Amino acid sequence: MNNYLLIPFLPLAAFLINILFGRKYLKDNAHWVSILAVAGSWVVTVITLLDVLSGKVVNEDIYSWIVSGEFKVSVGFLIDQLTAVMLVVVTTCSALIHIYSVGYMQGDKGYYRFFAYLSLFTFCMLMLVMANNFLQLYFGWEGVGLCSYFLIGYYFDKKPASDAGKKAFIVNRFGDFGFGLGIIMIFLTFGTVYYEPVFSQAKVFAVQTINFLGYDVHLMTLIALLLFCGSIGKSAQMPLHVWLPDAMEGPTPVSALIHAATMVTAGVFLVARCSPIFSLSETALMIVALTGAITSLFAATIGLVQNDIKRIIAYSTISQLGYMFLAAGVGAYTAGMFHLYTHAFFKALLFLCAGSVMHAMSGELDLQKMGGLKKYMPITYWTMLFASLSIAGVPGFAGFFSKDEILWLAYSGQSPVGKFVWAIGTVVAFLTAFYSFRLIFLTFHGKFRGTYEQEHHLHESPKAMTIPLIILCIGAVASGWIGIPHLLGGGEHFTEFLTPVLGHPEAHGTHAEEWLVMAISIIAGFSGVGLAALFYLVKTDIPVMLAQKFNATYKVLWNKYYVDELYSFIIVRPTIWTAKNILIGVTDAKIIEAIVNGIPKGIGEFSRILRKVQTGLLQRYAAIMALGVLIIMAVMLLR
Amino acid sequence: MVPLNWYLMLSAVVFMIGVFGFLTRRNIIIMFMSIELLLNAVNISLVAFSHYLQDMRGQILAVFIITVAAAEAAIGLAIIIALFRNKDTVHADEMSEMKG
Amino acid sequence: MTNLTGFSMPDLGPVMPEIVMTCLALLILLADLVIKRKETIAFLSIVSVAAVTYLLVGSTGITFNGMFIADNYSLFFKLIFMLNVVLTVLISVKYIAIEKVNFGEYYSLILLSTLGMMLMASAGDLITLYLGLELMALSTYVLAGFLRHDIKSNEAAMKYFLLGAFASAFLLYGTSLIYGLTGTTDLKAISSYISVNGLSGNPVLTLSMTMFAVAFSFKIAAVPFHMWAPDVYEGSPTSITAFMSVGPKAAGFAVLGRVFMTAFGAARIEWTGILIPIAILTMAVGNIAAISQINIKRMLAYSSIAHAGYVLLGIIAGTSEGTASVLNYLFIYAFMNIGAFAVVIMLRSEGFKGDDISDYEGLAKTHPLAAALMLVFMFSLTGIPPTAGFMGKFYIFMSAISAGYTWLAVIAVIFSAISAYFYLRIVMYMYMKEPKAAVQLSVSPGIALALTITVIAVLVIGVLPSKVINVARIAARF
Amino acid sequence: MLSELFFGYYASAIVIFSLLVVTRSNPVHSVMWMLLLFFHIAGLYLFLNAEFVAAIQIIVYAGAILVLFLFILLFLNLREELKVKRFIGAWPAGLFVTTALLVIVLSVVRSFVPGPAGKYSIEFIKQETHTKALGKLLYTDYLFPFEIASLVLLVAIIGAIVLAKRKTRSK
Repeated sequence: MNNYLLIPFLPLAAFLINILFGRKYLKDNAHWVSILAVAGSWVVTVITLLDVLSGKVVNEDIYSWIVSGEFKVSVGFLIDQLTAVMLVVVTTCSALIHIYSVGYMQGDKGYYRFFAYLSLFTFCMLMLVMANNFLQLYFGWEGVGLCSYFLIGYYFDKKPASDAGKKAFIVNRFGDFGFGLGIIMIFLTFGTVYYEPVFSQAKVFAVQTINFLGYDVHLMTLIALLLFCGSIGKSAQMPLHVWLPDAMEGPTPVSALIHAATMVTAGVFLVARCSPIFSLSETALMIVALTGAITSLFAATIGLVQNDIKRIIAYSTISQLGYMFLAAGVGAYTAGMFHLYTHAFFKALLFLCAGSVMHAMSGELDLQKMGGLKKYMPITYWTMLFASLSIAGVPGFAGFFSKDEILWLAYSGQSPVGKFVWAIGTVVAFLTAFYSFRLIFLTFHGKFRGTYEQEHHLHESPKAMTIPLIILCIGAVASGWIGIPHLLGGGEHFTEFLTPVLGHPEAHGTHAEEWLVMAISIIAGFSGVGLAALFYLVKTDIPVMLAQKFNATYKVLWNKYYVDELYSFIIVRPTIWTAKNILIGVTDAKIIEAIVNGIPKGIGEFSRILRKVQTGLLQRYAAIMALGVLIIMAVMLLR
Repeated sequence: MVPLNWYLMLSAVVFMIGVFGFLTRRNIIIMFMSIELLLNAVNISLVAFSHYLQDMRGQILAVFIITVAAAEAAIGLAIIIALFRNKDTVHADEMSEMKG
Repeated sequence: MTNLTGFSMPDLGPVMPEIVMTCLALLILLADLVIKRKETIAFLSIVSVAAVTYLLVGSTGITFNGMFIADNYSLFFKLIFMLNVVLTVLISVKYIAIEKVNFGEYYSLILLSTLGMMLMASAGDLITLYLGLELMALSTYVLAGFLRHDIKSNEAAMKYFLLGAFASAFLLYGTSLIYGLTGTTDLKAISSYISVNGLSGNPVLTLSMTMFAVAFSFKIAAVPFHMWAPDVYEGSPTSITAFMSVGPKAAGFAVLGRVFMTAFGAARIEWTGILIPIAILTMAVGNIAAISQINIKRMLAYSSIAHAGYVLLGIIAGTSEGTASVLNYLFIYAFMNIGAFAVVIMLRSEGFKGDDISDYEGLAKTHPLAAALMLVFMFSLTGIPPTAGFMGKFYIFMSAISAGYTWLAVIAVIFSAISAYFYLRIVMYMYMKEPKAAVQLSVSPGIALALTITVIAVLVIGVLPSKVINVARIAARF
Repeated sequence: MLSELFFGYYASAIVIFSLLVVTRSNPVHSVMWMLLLFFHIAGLYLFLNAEFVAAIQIIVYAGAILVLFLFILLFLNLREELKVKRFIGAWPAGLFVTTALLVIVLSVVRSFVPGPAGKYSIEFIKQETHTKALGKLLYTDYLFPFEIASLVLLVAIIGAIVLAKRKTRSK
């Protein structure tokens, strides 16, 4: 029995205790159970990390759930460097956000339920990252999806919340369908669902093609793309990104934990985990890189004009996730993981700060009604400022190192689309800096634009909330320091650490080029911050003027490129229209009635007939038995 | 020497007469007597087999069947008494309290 | 004594559990004269069962010239029977007091009936098989009619008795034919005679197998020999309904498995031809007829018919994996079905029948714990993971698929999807409707213990199934 | 030839009495025909060299079981019973099923080939006497089923008492 087993099962225990005894016994003390459990997980994670650092990699089955012939489902764990990174991210964020929730959710009537779900989520996420086979991965994958659904719709009496929950669930279904098919394809190809044999044999099938829907398809490309479907859904990439901004209807700690730091990065983790498969298919990698690049640009431009504080951060999340896929797509899995790791800290921090602001503003989300909060809530201000500096890529902060590594490897790598995605990435870096600081300036600087009651109510958040902010802030600043490039005299320890699992990314470029790329990204970052300062601190009339001048563009951005409307137009409305006009109007009682109502009705009718046969008469029963004997004998002897 | 098949046919005929009685009579007691006919039919064939196979097993089974028939009769008639106390009938087709 | 030369006392080791069971059953019958508190009698029966269980493990072997076989296969079934007795006794104590039939004979009859089942599971000879079956059946007839003042119970006993006797006449006819054909009643000897003389396909053999299939189908309540089941389940005392739905059914499968796999092993193609249509019909009729029931005991009767259909798939598969899945399923079924009946029994109180499905309306509001337990059992009977019922079905279907009966497994899956309709209807009634009248639960320590055991078993086996299936795999080797 | 005639008489008597048993409207008559039937079956057993079984047939069946039946018939209101219909409405269906079954079974057993002969030949039994041979087997080789049969009888006693005794409710 290994102590790493405590990592997932402590949160599971917390979930069970809370759900069973929460309502009656624990009530307002429910958080203790969950926090202790997650903190315990964190401690064990640190121990495990030390083990992994000393070179100990675990890959073992703990329990065989189903064994039937070749088919085997078991609970097994793979603790390698990649898992260790994810464990650190998940348990750290989860522990801090559990603590933060104590302050944020105080007095909520479903207090125990909230913590139960949060712990269950942590458990599922840990099962996902610790799995050593695809089925367990799938279990965790669906589990986090389910928890996300519960938590988005946590305020289920609010209609937008329950709608958002359903939207997230349905949109993810599209992606998961592909993911499920991918796992089936893997089982059919390799005869197993375990990582180790699959990845070691993947090369054998490197040039194999299969006939798929009448076309000869490269097998590894097919599998990789099917798996990527799952990633697109879970990590909210185009075109399945629409659920994430709506998911902000959930409580803010949920947004921070699930929809920024952990669950949404599962897609990136999947690509990294399956890197041996992805690496065998140039096409698949190219699609991953382009999807990431385009998504990140697209989401960043939308982020420019939004006014809802949480939605801006949500679009920023989508954009940064795109960055990670961009990195994976050019073969720089380690850089993608590095960004995932730093991003978890500063993005969770951003959300928690937003939550703190909301707390002070009594739930207000509109940027235009804030301003000048700096003096009322200094801790929130400073931590959020650091987070923004980090995401903007200001040198020295965590985000700078990870972003720079991605851009450099995209530029210098061998990917055919490398230069293109580098260009996009640089533009996005500029946009990111701009909208992040627009948020800061509009929120904390200038004059307060809200109502009098709101102004009167402004206050710093309680300790339970600010302490996690400060801790996360340290991460947002310092977490990048373990990956300082050789160029700046660092050791690139992060890359070295992950190399055994993900391989070493190749870079073909001179030092001069590397300096150049870095300089460009720094300039992009600073100019973004500067422009934001100009627009929102100095000449505050410019944005309004611009919005009027480029009204059309502004409108497109404000309406998020009309994607929701597009989906509504091409999917939802035609479905409803067809339902209304063709199905109900034309074929009404004839076909649909017959199929939709007919089958249950037919079964019900049959059931009633069977009831009539059962008359209660003894002779009838005996006669049916005798008839049965007769028929069996006749059939058996006459055939 | 009478062929074995004759006995078997006799047994089959008696068995089926018993089945007929069981399927068609209304009176539970007669139905029960039909069951006894079934058992006797089986006994005829068992004893016949025993004779022709020169093996005692068939007769032993026949003895056991008679024993069990006696036990069955005791229980069956007790059930009929219990039923008769609650419901003043011995007609099986008047007992359909439960159906469907 | 000279006449008995050559006779030596057979080895009594393997039959020790049965001997002890007999003695204890008789002892309890006598104790009833002395002890007035019936709870003590119930407790004594559980103690006896524990003693027998203790003896069971480790006493294996073949004795009485092969008439009695105590192997792993029979051992597994006997464990199911022991479980069945314990759970039934636990849920009976309060119930038979409410029904005012609190007699000590009740417990002796349960033990004697179980003894009959044990003899069936161990029968190596058609004669012992018949006698064991009759011992079980006669005791069960009496138990079904135990509510002597209740017309429904009388009627149930009547129907069960007459149809049961009718079915055992077929068993005897089949026995006599196979005896005439092979000159023996020993299962192994029959098997070797059939394969040596190439009798597979012989019309008399087919006729005989049909008769056996009929008699065993009657015991397991497979269509079209199931007609007794709904009426008898409804009319019998609820505790006995629970007992009957597990014990005699499992015993029926025990003999079905042993006779068809051992004695008729050489004629496999033929008997699968008999059992496949029976299995399909059983699943179809059981699941569909259950939909329109309004009495929960009747609904559970049809449900138990449907489950017999699933289990038949494991027999049809004919492999040792198939047999293992049958054992596994019956073990799981004992827990989930008796658990469901335990909830049904709780609703029965002085002056309130509580066996209509509409009595469950709003149970979640008035008695949330009882509703939650019922929910678990209904989920398990439907086969929703992570309950044990899912595991049972999974292994059955997998064994059918690997034996080449994919189409049968598909049919079974379709019917088990239909079954969700009536199981989840109970859940819906409990959770989504308003309570009509105040339902009084008659809780007793016995029922509480039985429910605890069953619900834990259902959940634990659902999450950690490999222990049970591995034991079943060992037991499946004849 | 004599044996065939002998068999012919018994067989036809058995069939006719069986038919009478299931068709008489007066249950007392049915029981009486059954008594005759049992005697004839016993005769057939004697013809098959099974004296002990024949004796059991008379003693247990005729002596015990039929008396039980007669006893139960005392409950009935015979006058009433004679007036009502004796068959269910759908009896032709029952007749059809039975006939079809009979045809199938007859066609199968017509060409029956029995298994190998054992050691209990007529001479062997004559030498040892039938009852002794059967008894010896019953108490040695078939000791186990014999014990089970005793339990079956015990259950019958308990069951009959439980179901039929006067006091119907506990406490």
